[in-house]
Amino acid sequence: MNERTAPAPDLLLDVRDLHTEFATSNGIVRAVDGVSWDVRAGETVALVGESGCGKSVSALSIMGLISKPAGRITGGQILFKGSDLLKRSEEEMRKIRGREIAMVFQEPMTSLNPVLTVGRQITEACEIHLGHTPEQAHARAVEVLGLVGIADAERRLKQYPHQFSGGMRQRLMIAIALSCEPALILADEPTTALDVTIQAQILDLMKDLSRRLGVATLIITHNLGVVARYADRVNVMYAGKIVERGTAREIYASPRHPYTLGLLRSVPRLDEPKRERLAPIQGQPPDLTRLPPGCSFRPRCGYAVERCAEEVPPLERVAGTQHSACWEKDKLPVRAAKPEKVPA
Amino acid sequence: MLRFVIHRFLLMIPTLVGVAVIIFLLLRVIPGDVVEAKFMSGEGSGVSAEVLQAERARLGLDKPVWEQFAIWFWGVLKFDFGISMWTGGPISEEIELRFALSLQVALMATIVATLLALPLGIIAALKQDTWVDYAVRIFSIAGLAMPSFWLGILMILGFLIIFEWLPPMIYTPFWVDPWQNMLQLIWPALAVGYRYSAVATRMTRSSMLEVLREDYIRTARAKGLWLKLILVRHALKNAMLPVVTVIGLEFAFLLGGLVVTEQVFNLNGLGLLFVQAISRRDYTLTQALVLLVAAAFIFVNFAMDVMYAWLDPRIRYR
Amino acid sequence: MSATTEGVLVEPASAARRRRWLDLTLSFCRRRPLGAIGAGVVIFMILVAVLAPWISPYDPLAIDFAAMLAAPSAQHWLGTDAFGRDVLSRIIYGSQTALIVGFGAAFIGSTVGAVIGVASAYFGGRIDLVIQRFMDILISFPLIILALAMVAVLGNNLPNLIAAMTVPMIPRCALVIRSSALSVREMPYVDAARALGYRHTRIILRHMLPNVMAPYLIMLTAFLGQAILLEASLSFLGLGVQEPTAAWGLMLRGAAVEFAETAPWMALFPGLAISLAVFAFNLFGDSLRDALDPKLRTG
Amino acid sequence: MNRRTLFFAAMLSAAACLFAPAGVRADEKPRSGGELIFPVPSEPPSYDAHREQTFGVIHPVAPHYNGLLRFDPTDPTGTKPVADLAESWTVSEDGLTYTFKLRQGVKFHDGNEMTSKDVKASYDKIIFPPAGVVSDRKGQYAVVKAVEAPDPYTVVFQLKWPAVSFLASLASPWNFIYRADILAKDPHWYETHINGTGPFIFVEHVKGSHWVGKKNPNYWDKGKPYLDGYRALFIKSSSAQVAAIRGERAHIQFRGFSPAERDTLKAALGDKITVAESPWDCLLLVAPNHTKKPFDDKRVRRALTLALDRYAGSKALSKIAIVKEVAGVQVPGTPYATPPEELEKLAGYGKDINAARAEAKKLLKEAGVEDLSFTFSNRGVPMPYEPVAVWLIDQWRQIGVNVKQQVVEAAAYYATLKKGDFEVAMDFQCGYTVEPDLDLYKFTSRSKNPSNYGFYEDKVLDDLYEKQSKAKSVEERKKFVRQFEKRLLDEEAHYLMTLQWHRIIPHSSKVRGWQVTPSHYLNQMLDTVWLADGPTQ
Repeated sequence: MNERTAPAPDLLLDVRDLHTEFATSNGIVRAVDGVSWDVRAGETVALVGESGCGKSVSALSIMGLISKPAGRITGGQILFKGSDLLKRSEEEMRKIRGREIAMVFQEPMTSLNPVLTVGRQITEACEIHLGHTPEQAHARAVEVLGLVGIADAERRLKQYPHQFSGGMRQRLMIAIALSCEPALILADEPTTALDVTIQAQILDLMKDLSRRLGVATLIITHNLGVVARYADRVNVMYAGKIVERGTAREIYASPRHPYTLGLLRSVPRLDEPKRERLAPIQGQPPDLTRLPPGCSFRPRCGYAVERCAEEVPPLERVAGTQHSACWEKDKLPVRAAKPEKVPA
Repeated sequence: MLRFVIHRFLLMIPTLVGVAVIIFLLLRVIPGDVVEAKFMSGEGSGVSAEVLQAERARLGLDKPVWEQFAIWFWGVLKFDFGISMWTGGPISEEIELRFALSLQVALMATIVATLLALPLGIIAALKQDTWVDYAVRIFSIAGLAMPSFWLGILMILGFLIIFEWLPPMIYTPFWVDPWQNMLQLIWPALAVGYRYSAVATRMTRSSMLEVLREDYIRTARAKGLWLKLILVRHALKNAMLPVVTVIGLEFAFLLGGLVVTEQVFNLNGLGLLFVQAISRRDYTLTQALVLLVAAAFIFVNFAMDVMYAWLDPRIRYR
Repeated sequence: MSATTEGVLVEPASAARRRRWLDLTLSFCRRRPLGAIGAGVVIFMILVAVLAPWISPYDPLAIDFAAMLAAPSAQHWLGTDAFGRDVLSRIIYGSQTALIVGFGAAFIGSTVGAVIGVASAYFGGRIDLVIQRFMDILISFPLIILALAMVAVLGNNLPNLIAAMTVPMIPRCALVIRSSALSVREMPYVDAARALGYRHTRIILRHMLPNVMAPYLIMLTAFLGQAILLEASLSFLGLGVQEPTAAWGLMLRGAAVEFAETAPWMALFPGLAISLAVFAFNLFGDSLRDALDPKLRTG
Repeated sequence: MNRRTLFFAAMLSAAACLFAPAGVRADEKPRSGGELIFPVPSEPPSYDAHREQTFGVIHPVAPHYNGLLRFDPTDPTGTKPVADLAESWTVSEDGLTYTFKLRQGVKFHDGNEMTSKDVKASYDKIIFPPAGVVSDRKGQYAVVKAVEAPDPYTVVFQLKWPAVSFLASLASPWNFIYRADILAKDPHWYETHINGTGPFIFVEHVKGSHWVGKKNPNYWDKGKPYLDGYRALFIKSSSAQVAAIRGERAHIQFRGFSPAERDTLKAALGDKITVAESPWDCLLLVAPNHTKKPFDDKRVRRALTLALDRYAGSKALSKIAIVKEVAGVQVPGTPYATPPEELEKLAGYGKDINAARAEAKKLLKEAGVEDLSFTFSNRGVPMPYEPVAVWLIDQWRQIGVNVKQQVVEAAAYYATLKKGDFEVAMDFQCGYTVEPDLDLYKFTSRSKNPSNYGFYEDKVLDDLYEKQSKAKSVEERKKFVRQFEKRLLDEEAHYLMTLQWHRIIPHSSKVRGWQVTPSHYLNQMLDTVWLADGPTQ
């Protein structure tokens, strides 16, 4: 699986063979099971998969926010700007969180502290990481509110989260993430909890900010539609492993893993002739404590062969930058359609 | 906010009136009355029925119940609780000293409970499912399990046998002699405070656990804040809301509900007065006491709601 | 996964169900050792109460003036009281009183509270407001007055004692259950049941009550310990069970205090029994709450 | 010497060895000074003893007052009336006129002189209370026709018929002498104020806390009181009272402690504690309700009394409860008490308990209630009601009678008794002095005596009561009292006696000059009490 061992200096974040486990009452869950991927400065990378596939855990592992003692990282490296985050002390990690790597969470409704003003919640990180005085921090807060498109900043900063709508709150979360000018933002399902119309606004905002400020972004989502529009590169995760990776264009054009294919088929598309119905993936996401031998996706896979039950398929190059972990990757039907919009 | 406060305030009124009506009727349903309790319990018992009737008339007990209630309630509205049917002295005079004592014990016990509960509860939550957590939980559940009168007996015996020392017998108001006052009241405050800390500790722990699982705590951690700052600024304020409620309500309970402890520690407080008043069928005094305790309880409840609203902007701006 | 290894006589579903219960129990013990200890003590207490006539060494009521105030010995493991009655036997029989009163009061208190809470939430509006005011009144009424009044009006026998003790429990339970029931009320199946024209009682009993089982169980177990303690306090004040019945609070009263120095076993052991019982119930109740309260669910 | 004084001399000689004079030692010279501190388990409802019934009034308030007569503070039986504000008295030959000469120059605490006008006003308030004024003991003075004050230092009581117990009634500790002028203005004034002639002046009463009196420097009995003052602490819990004595924060509690408390104190303080004991003029009775079946059947009532092993009970219960003496209708050792040998002849007083119980079972069988079970209503006061009830239930169990105890809260207890809403109930009687007129009245027919809770009519008993009251000699009176007792307890078994209360006063050895008596209402003026020197306090 360690298909790449040489350090790549241009990488902002390089996750190598990461293993994260959780001890539950039903046994050990390998939420992240030997995963490698990377993010370059300024680019937008997507981590895609159903809920429970380990994508959020990956992000939390990077932040060092895996809840102990149930969860722990059992192996691998997380190289940020070339040095391994897993070797950092808690205090060193604290200095990186919010300053170097910021995070935007899925639930804007609950991720803001209800009893503190939004001003307080934006300024505190600057005060701690950048040593801002309250005045400087306030000025910065006004500035970032402007960046995320919230007008009337002075007044808004004195308000409490419940006085903002969902979309506005996610803007606030982004503002908080931006406040210390981090190099990388991890956005965990940033739009899932929002109305469809708001979703696009938020994603556009993020894309725009990322480009303007040169911040690298990791978007974690289950929605390939989102990926297609906003990500440069895509990693598809299933049951704690990466099953396919490539540029957004590659993956859209010709998914080389049955799971990716299934994901794409379950997304409604405007550019295709009306189908009978969407084709959701059969079956349930697997129980991570009782993974079948061989390929984890086999029980739900329409293309499974005997070999799939015995050997775990490795992640191998298909074409270009595209990799897939499927024994039958070459026999999959080629998808005869393009994504709605190809990222520039 | 103001509308909220007014609304809550108005809701107190029917409750208080309900308490007044119920206690008034209840006392009159209980067999025996103050005149009997007073003149039919001693050695003489030679008091004739006419004399009893005359005494009832003197106390206004011969009037129809609704009229008695009207007279009494009209007085209450003017903050005049009347005179004790047993001693003939004004109610305020009967209650004054006892109230001071009970209030002080309640306050001290609440302070003891708070000082124990907050640190213990927070530590237990932070170290959930470790031996620290278990130790705190066992300590606090033991406090709940031990009958306070039993604990009191053990304490008094301990003083006597081990130290050959005894707390003062008679209540000295704090402003008269703080030292004597403390020497007497610190022990019941500790015994009761320990017991009530158990409730508050458990509430602090579970509330803290709940808050620590909140998304905004994760957000705060993701911002790279210091742990202390997360606890103090982000967790505590939210976690304290239910804790403050519990402590406040316990305080209100303590004001009127320390009957057993007062007996064990020989405190002449409201609890004892309560028992005496009802066993003497001192209607006016019992009514005043019930109303006082209920009002304290209801008011604390109200104050908690207002404080909730003040601490939690979601309610304030509703 | 299948029943084949269990033998043909075992019906697969019931075996699975049994194993599920076993699994649940085992996992409860593993994850909440304190709760398991509490449950163990509670079960022990129930056994002692049920088996009292067989395990108790003496008749708990038998006065023996020849053995007054005897210290713990081979004859009387925990000594005797002022009437020469065996303390151990009285503690054993006292567990019957404690359990009857404890379970009786806790069960009635939380059940009535639950019904009122659910009804209050279900009907809403003015009925809700009135019920809430009434609960406020009950909750702010000093318990001791209620107990004294009940006992004075009705006389102090066991049923009246239990009734008096449920009074403060009902409003507390009703408040908690009401808030849970409020959210259940918004569930589509309740709307559906209403639309189908089911009677209110049927909807409340069949649709609402089962869905507030978790808070109900939590309140019930919390009340168990409180009820035992309350019974002891009331007995200590002379408002509870009466002599010569064996009851723990009663054993701490009168002579136990007077002889506390010369015959400390009279006060010590019943006090320990009360503490242990309440401790166990609370330990169990606490862990159960942790397990049932979804907000606190870990993992 | 007239007939009455002879009478009392005879009574005194009859006092048996049960009573030991204590506290007053002839060889000691009383020391002046010091403050006597004593817990009082009850607090005065009002300050007016004429209307109250609790010792909670007597203990803190009595030192402020005098009566016309008092009981001799050195007499252990508490039955000998002596002068207080009266200096001397004479009784007319027909026994209908009592003339008292008052002391001169006695001053109230407010400075006014006490005269016959005040004595008359006080007794008028007790005997002929104006409308709206409660007098608790009015009934005891039904014999009084009029109280007269012919001159400032003479008071005359005119009686309707000769009453052998009249002097004892005048020595009642409840009959404080108040000032006439104040009573005239407001008959309720004394309910909330103090103004007497007594050895101590009122200082303060803090409700729920304490009562303080200081020495009256102008007290008429020169040289007294010895104490500089006293402090009554209102402490309800008996363990706290014990603790107070034990911690030497109080000297004495005048009502009484339990045997366990006595032993604890003695063990802890040794010689620093002196224990004074006496039979207590309080009797625990069992009242079978004659209106409820099968208690209308005297066989059943007799069975209940036969079941009681009083001697074994006395031996055991006296270690754990404030009861001791096996008694009939009079406190053992007092003039009219039945001697033990004679008492044994009554049903239930025999020494052969097995025979008695066999007879009890036989009686129950005859009455057709072999499996008798009933509810025993008890007064909601722990000591000594609870232990005695436990004992009773056990005793009855031994003749196959199954009894459940129902404890009735103290205040509702009389309502229950009065309504007859019980099967068998605990009843009690306490007196301030042992005197058949006062003690036997309770057992006369229900129709003339509302405190008969057996609900029976018995003309024979009523007749015997009249006869003893009007007896011409001690011996004659004794005879009638005996007959009364036999009919009440044996032949009819209207009431069952359990055991006589027993008063135990363990007090600081420093307390001198105080004599224990059968009544906790007596000897509370504290004028003769003094504190010996000691290392503490």
